Amino acid sequence: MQEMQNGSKLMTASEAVKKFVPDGALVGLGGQNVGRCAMAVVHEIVRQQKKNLTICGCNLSINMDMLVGAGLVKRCEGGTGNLEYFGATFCFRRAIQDGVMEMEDYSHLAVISRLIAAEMGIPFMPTKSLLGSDMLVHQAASTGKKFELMDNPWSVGDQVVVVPALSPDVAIIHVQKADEMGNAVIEGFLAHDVELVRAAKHTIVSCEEVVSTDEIRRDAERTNIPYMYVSAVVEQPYGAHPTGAYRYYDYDADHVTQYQKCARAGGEDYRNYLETYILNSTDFYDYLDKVGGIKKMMSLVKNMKTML
Amino acid sequence: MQEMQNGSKLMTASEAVKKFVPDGALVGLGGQNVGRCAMAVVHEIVRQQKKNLTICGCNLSINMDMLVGAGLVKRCEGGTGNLEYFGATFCFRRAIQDGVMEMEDYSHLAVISRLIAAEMGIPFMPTKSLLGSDMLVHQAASTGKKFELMDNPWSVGDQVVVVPALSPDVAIIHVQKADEMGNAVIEGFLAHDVELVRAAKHTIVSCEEVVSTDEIRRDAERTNIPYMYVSAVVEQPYGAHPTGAYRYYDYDADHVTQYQKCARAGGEDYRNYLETYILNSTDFYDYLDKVGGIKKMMSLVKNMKTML
Amino acid sequence: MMDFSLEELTVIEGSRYIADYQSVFAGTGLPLLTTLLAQKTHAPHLCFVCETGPISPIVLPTPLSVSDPRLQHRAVRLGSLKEVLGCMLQRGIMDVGFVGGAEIDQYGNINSTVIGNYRRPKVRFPGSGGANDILSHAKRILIITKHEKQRFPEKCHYITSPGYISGADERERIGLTSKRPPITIITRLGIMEINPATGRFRISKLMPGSSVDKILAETGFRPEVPDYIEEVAPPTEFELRVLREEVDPHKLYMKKV
Amino acid sequence: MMDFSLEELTVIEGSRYIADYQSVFAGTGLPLLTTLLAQKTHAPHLCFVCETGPISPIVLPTPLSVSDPRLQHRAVRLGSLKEVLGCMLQRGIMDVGFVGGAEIDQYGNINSTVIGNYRRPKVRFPGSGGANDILSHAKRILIITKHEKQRFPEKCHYITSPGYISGADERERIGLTSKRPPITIITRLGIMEINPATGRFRISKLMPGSSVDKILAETGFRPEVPDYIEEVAPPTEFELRVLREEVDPHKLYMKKV
Repeated sequence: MQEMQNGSKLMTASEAVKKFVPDGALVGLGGQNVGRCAMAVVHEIVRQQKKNLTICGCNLSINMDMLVGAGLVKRCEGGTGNLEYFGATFCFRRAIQDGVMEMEDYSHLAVISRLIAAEMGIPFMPTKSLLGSDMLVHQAASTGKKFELMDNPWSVGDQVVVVPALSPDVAIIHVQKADEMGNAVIEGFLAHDVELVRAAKHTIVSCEEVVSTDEIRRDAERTNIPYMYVSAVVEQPYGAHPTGAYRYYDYDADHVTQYQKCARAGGEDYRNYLETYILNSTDFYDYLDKVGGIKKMMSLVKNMKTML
Repeated sequence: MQEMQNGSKLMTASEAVKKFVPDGALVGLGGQNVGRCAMAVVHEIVRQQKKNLTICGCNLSINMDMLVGAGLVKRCEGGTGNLEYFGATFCFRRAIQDGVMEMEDYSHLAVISRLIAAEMGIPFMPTKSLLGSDMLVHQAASTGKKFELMDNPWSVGDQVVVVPALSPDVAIIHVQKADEMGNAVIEGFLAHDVELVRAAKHTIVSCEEVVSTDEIRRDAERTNIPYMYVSAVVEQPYGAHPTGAYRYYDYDADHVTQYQKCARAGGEDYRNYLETYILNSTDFYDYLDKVGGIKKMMSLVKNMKTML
Repeated sequence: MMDFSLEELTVIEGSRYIADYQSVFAGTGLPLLTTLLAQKTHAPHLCFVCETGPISPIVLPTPLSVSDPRLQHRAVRLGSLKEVLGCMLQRGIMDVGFVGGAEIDQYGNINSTVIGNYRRPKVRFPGSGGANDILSHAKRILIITKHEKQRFPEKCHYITSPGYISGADERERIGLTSKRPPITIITRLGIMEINPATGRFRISKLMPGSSVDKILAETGFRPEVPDYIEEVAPPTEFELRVLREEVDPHKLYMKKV
Repeated sequence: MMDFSLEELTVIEGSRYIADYQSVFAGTGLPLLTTLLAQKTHAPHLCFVCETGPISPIVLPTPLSVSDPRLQHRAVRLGSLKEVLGCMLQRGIMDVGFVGGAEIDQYGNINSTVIGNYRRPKVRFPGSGGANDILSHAKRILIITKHEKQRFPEKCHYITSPGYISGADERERIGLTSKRPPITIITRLGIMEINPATGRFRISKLMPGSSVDKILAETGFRPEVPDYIEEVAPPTEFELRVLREEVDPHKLYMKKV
């Protein structure tokens, strides 16, 4: 586990990715669908071309799809690749159908169960999901022992599935507030983020704003993640764009739609997207300017405010 | 599980105990040591003389000791009976030594693990605690299968203990705020209360103040327990006395000391305590007047305020 | 008689399977509309939960995602996947769960994962998400879907989420939490429900203008056909008005069935 | 030379076993004083956690309970038993844990449960609490206790919390998370630490005025006695001042050793 460094963990996304996302890493992604995905850090991974990644999580969304589309992912392990109303995660779908990437399927609860095993320091966790499904029949070529059936010692004939602990090398999440020690506050739904972070060996937290540790200490019940799990804090306003951050800004349906158009088309269209918005952007502020700048961001903020 | 009644669950402690604490019940107690014990509801159980109870929890404190001292408990199941600086839980100690009550020992983490199994709807939970201890050697006479040793299927030779789900018939906790639907907000440490409630078949929540559901909805990240787990809401200011409620009032060290003196002495002294403060009190307000009334409560409130 | 579309009636009929005070697990799209319609008509106290963590929100029109802020609005609790999938669903206190899928077979098994070889599929779908968990643990399952022959095969290419697997007793035998949940499919042609005696679908109601023959023609497996099949009741004016004005005012979903 | 009591020196010596940036699990009483002294002297960044849930509080004098509001003051997180015992301790990221007990045997096993028959004990103690979890999972164990013969038997009547059980390799063999944690006992007579080669205690330091013979006379088991034993360094003026003025200003604990 990372050091209990109490000092500042503030750094740029570029530094955080250099330090904590090696080639071949098992990367856990927080957020879900169009909410609170750590896009600024994902962009940086694309810019630094980290290779042979395995991506894990429950719902794997545009954050995963972008890494897959950039050719950086050899394997996914999770519950679903899906953008709901906005369609499939097209790069994910294509990569699997083309045989260039593996997917290992679990249900969302089975993934959560695996994260709970890891956060609790136990080797496996029982679940009553998966029984009777083909997730217990088929598995990816590179997967070892995917599960084990066990008898319930307290009830003859009752069977449970046990699934192994899942401990990412690095978890990457986006939150609303963090201090420079790494204490983090999530607003709105939590999805699987808290378990993911506690399960991981390192965590990069990007945040809308850095607040003082005094502010954290004044409302300590609201701290979702205490600092000892966090290795890097990246301050990046609108850092989840085009996904949203509850109480801060709505998701950008226009840009998600634009991404999906390119992802569905693939080939030249998708390469253009990556080049225009990520590879040829110096940093995430540069990207934000390209996707509509302050005017666009203010409209997303305004949308959110009408919903509070 | 209890109905999803959205309507008001507000009732008196007397009604709540009548409805949800039958003789012979497995009762889970929230709070810890001198913090946030649901004393008003415990008093009511003593007044109604509910019998043959089994008490479970992690730290079993003055709340448990009072039920044991009143002769209502046949068995405890938990991590410890203990009041730290204020001494042992003397009724508990005496009842075990006299052979009139059973105790089944687990470590605190093993109890938490059992509650997690129950809240997650799985029959057991692995832990790496208990290994090498006599908690795996000795058990109470009425306990069935206490644990099972299992091999870790992912690592040859690695052993884990699995402990069975623990689902109390009723959990009894005290919180700072609740609405009449049963949504509850805990301030300060959580101890094992959230897992306990989600594991239980019914829950009685006593609270310092009933707030509107609108207030709950305005700050939904702060809701520790959503209403579907709650069967009864009891409004009782100072309802944890002589234990404390964070941000509301300090514990009453004088009264805890007085209780401990009686509990240590046992016999006549203890019966006098029960009669004076509980059996001959019409309700918890009556008790509060006897232990110092408004003046005493205000001093505990003031103590707390100097610490915020 | 009012004008209404069959799309509208599928949602309205679906809402009738939800009773007041029930807990309902739904994603976005038609399941959400159905849940909200029930809430705004006959089930004001239902508890809607969404897998990302919101519990009992006062939903704003119209969420496009389970992560949508419109689904988080004024929730009584903004929780986690663990709380919803573990501490409610697997815990056995979820009354109703909605699912969908690329294939739904005669036993109610659902495929939302692959067609073809698992490791090199012809078609890759999104995967389970919470669907396997819902089918495993919810007390009642509702499915609102298109009625197409290839969507209803005799046997799924891959079972993502278990219905009755291969017979009435199979769920109990393999140890699923909810032993014999009613599973109901609602389409523009009619309603099919699992016969608890066989674990197979039987036609239970016809939509206006539909017939047993039409259903059989558009269903890959052969559903059981009872002697008497009632017709789905038409929408009340109240149901239609609430659906159109309050539940999907921007017509984001109703055109898509 | 300053005036100081041996009680004060046990706490001061204990604090020297805690390094900066370490996570420390402690209850109230001397363990808490020791932790706070370390924090206010040489380990300003240590992370103190308390089993009820507070993480890194700015402790106010003087908590009497792990549920004390003085222990919750300005924490960075007010969490739960699960978070502290599960997600830190069993997770393997707790550097130091304090325990105590009615009996501590030659292998560092601890009894805080019963003397006599488990079902009808002669003496009943509080039970494990978090102690079994600390001994099972913390990377280093500290024990500050009275030095009395009956407290240090050859073999505990009941093992509540496992030390090295019956030998150097036993912890590893039975699968405990922390394989060979240093276990250190600090008393008014001296310091005993587990010899990792044997899993048994050996005397490592003498308190002022103590001797090997005094320790052997007051210890029920026979600790290993190395050739050279150093003396515990006396308190610095700084240590003493911080202990007296900041850590236990009301003298609630220091008189009790």
